[in-house]
Amino acid sequence: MESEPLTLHSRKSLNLRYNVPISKTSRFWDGLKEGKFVTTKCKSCGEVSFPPQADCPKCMSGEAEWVDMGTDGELLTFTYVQVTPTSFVESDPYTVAVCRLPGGQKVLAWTEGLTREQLKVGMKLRLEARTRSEGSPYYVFVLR
Amino acid sequence: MESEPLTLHSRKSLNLRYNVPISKTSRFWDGLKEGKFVTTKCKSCGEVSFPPQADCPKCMSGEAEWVDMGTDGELLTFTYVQVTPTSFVESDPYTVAVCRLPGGQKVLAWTEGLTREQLKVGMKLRLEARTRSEGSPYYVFVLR
Amino acid sequence: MTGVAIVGIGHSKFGRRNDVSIAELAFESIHGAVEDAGIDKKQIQNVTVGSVGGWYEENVPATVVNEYAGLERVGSMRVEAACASGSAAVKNAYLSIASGEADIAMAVGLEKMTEVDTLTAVELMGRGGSYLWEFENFGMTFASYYAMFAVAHMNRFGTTEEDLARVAVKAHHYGSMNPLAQFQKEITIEKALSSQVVSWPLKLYDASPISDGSAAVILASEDTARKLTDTPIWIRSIGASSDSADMSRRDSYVGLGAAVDASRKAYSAAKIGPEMVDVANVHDCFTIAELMAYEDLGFCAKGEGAKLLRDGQTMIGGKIPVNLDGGLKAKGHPVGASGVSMMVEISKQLRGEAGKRQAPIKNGIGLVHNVGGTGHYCYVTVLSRKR
Amino acid sequence: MTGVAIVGIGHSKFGRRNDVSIAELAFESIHGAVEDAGIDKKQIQNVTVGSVGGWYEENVPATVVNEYAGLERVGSMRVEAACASGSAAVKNAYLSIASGEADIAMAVGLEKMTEVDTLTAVELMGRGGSYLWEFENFGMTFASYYAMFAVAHMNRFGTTEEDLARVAVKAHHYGSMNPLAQFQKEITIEKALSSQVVSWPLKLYDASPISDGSAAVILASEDTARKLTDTPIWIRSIGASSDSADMSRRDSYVGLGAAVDASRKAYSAAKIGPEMVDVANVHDCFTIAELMAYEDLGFCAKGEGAKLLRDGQTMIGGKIPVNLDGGLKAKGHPVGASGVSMMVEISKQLRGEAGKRQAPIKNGIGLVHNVGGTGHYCYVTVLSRKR
Ligand SMILES: [Zn+2]
Ligand SMILES: [Zn+2]
Repeated sequence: MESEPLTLHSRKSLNLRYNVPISKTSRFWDGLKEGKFVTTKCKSCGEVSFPPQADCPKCMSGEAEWVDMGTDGELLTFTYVQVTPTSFVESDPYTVAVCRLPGGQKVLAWTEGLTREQLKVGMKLRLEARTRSEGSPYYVFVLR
Repeated sequence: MESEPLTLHSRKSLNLRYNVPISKTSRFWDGLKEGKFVTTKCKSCGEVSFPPQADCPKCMSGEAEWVDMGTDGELLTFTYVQVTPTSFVESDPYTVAVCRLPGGQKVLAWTEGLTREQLKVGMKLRLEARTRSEGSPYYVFVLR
Repeated sequence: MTGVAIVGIGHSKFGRRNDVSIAELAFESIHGAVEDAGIDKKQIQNVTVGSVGGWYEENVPATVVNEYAGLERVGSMRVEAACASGSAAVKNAYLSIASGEADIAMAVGLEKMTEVDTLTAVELMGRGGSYLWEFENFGMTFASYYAMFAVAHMNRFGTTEEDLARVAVKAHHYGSMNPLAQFQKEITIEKALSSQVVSWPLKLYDASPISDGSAAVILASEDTARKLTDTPIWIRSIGASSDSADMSRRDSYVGLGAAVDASRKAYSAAKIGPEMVDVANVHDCFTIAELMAYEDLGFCAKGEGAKLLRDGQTMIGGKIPVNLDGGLKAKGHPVGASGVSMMVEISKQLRGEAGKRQAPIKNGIGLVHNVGGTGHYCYVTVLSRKR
Repeated sequence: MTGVAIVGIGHSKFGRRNDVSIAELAFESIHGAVEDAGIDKKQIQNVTVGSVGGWYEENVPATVVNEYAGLERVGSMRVEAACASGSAAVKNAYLSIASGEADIAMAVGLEKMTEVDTLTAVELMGRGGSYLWEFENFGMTFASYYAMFAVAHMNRFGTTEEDLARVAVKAHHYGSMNPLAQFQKEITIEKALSSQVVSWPLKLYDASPISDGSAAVILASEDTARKLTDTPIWIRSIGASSDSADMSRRDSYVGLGAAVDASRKAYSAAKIGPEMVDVANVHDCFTIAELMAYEDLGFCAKGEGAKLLRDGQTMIGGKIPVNLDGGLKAKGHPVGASGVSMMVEISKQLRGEAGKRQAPIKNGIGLVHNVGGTGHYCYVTVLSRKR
């Protein structure tokens, strides 16, 4: 039996935590706090984007308005995440779904109140806003 | 006065600490424990390398032997590090030197017992082995 | 324009390689490639290192690799295209020769993923999507992205968990013949199906492992290649394409748009069709990815990947043998190394040096399909015995 | 072989840009470059993103950038050559056109260093040497590496701290004329000399700042370039070289071997000498780096950098005006963006669009000198009004 090769466990740990700028899409997060789902629509060509973005990916115009994107989703695909990354080890395993909204935008989010066995491609789900105990908004899919 | 733009301080922190393999150069670290400084010499072409390496950077031979590289150094350049990285914030500011050893190898290490004002390019320093309280070996330059 | 050929190949053992540092690991294949090419390393003008990094301690890895191997004053850079970084490195080296800038160039694929613990490696991969919209709130992992493709494919085409397991069984079958593979043991469908669920419906045996490894190829211009070797393997074309970072912006979840586009570009530039390909390595980071690759590359119609496999058409003796080195699944998937490793395998196949896992070579054409991320990138490279 | 020209340039404001995400930041210069080139973005076949990363949240940044800008199905990769990543991106785009693979390609330089705190950014840069032999035990920072060059240069040639301060004063002088610069205020020698010591003898005003920023150039083949613009800026040559990662393996501490070699390659391929250069951007990550660059590039003899500066020869009206955009010191140094930013500045100078900081253009030749790490890499690019 070979012995384990010698390694040096570095004394120095690199801890990275990021300040992610969100001022150009803050309307989305603000909307969540009122239970609304809004995203960007290009004033020039009419392209609606999700995730929201201040500049149009189609025509590059920087003039966008915020529009309601609705909450009725159709389930396109999903998974049940059992092996979770370090940052999520304290979460219970979670189910993630991608749904298509009425305007064609697709959204990825956790489902809530549904087991993996209950999920079927094509079923109707609804986006709902949530707030974490520390105050940060997020969103989930629930049964419609 | 503009207000500070909105950022999201990510909830998730990425903590990276590495297991660095050192089995091919462990003789160097073992040598330190006895106060010796050894490095690799290619059996094929005679190239002496520092840092030590199992494969020859000159002729690519994988046959190396360990040779003593001495401890008498001549100071080539140095600096006094006042603004230290996150991992070293608990260290006092430190002086780092590069010295040339008798065989021509150059070594970078902290100096000990010398202020920045005492250091002069060309002066004679000596490599000495040290052991940290938790047991890990390292090395410094001191006045010869 | 000059032709560009692979004239030297090198490959380390893949696996948990905590016996070597990243530079020592890279050296194993660099040394192998230099010996195989029969050149002096001083002849190498450019070195491109494909590596994603984050899981090892070096932040500027290419120079660490060059220093250790004594490659001085070379033109050099690191390239990253997620898990297609190896193919991106080959493309960079290829362009340097095709443009006339260099005569001999090397691409090194390198990754060392086991210097951090497993769940941190999972996290680093999971952070490879669109961070804010996929990781921060929803903790996506690479397995969960591919699981979503699997669910969509199963739902639409009736692909089953058994079909996925069959991909793993094939991989381990050929991996058992590859002494450089991480796993060299046959497995059964039952074993694959009963392994731990990672992200449903994908299980441990649907996933390529976390690996350390390196691979290198040396490329030369036409005249030099002909002088150096009797078996130059010509790079006929490299098709590269890309897609959104964010899964929610994809058109489809039953295939990769970037792969369809990259293969179309590669076939067109090489003036061939998929039916001309004798042997291929496709990107099987997860079992579902191999089935989608069959379809995206045109080896079969969309939705018929599982059938192609069940019929044995992607085994030796079939229509198009795939991943005869064990694939990423059994050989290992040190992500930056994988694309270069695929080039090494297809070069061996086209040279006729693949031993007991040799495919019959009829048209003299092989293909490498290397996906980055969840289809963020795809590089398709056509290799050929003939210029 | 086809000529390759810069036909479009774009540049974001540099500085602390916590008002924009990395994709939004990249878009500022991509949009600018597309408008400047007068093309439809669909014409862009390859997008190479130069970025080091680690200080922002995206691990696979190129696709995030492409997605936001609506650049679909492009050939793409990220390249990294430490602080020369921008030049490496330009080289990759250049090769794709010179080889005939693409007709129009874009290089985007991008960095966002302020998403982590300052000392973590310092740490990430410090980890860019040879980790085990420089960082783990000795906590080297980028300033300390360059401080070692400064000490050796001062000792050997009598260069003084005042000479270093003069580099900063010149940088801030021209930075005050650049509306995209991070710092737009003149400073005095006294102010520079009395600033906080970072790593002796280097002080705060000897160091380029931690910055966010992006820059983009669009390259086109000869025929296309001539159709698109009356003022194509031709890439005459790119010389690339490298050196050890580890400072202890360097031959000299009074200059950068990679810079000498890269400039020799670039001059030779462009068939020019340093005396032909009308205007240059050199890599002044620290003040000492600019003085060494003068010497390594052959603008003066080794050891005479400080004299060249004192004599005003690197100002407008001098022999060879350098860093008229404020340099990395005043303009800012978002490391992956810097090389591309330099290309943008020299393109503006050669087009005659630099306004009040315009250099006189005699031979129509400009030069970009972009160093990665502590001399790990150097890329020297010769740009020209004439093909
Ligand atoms: Zn629009
Ligand atoms: Zn030797």
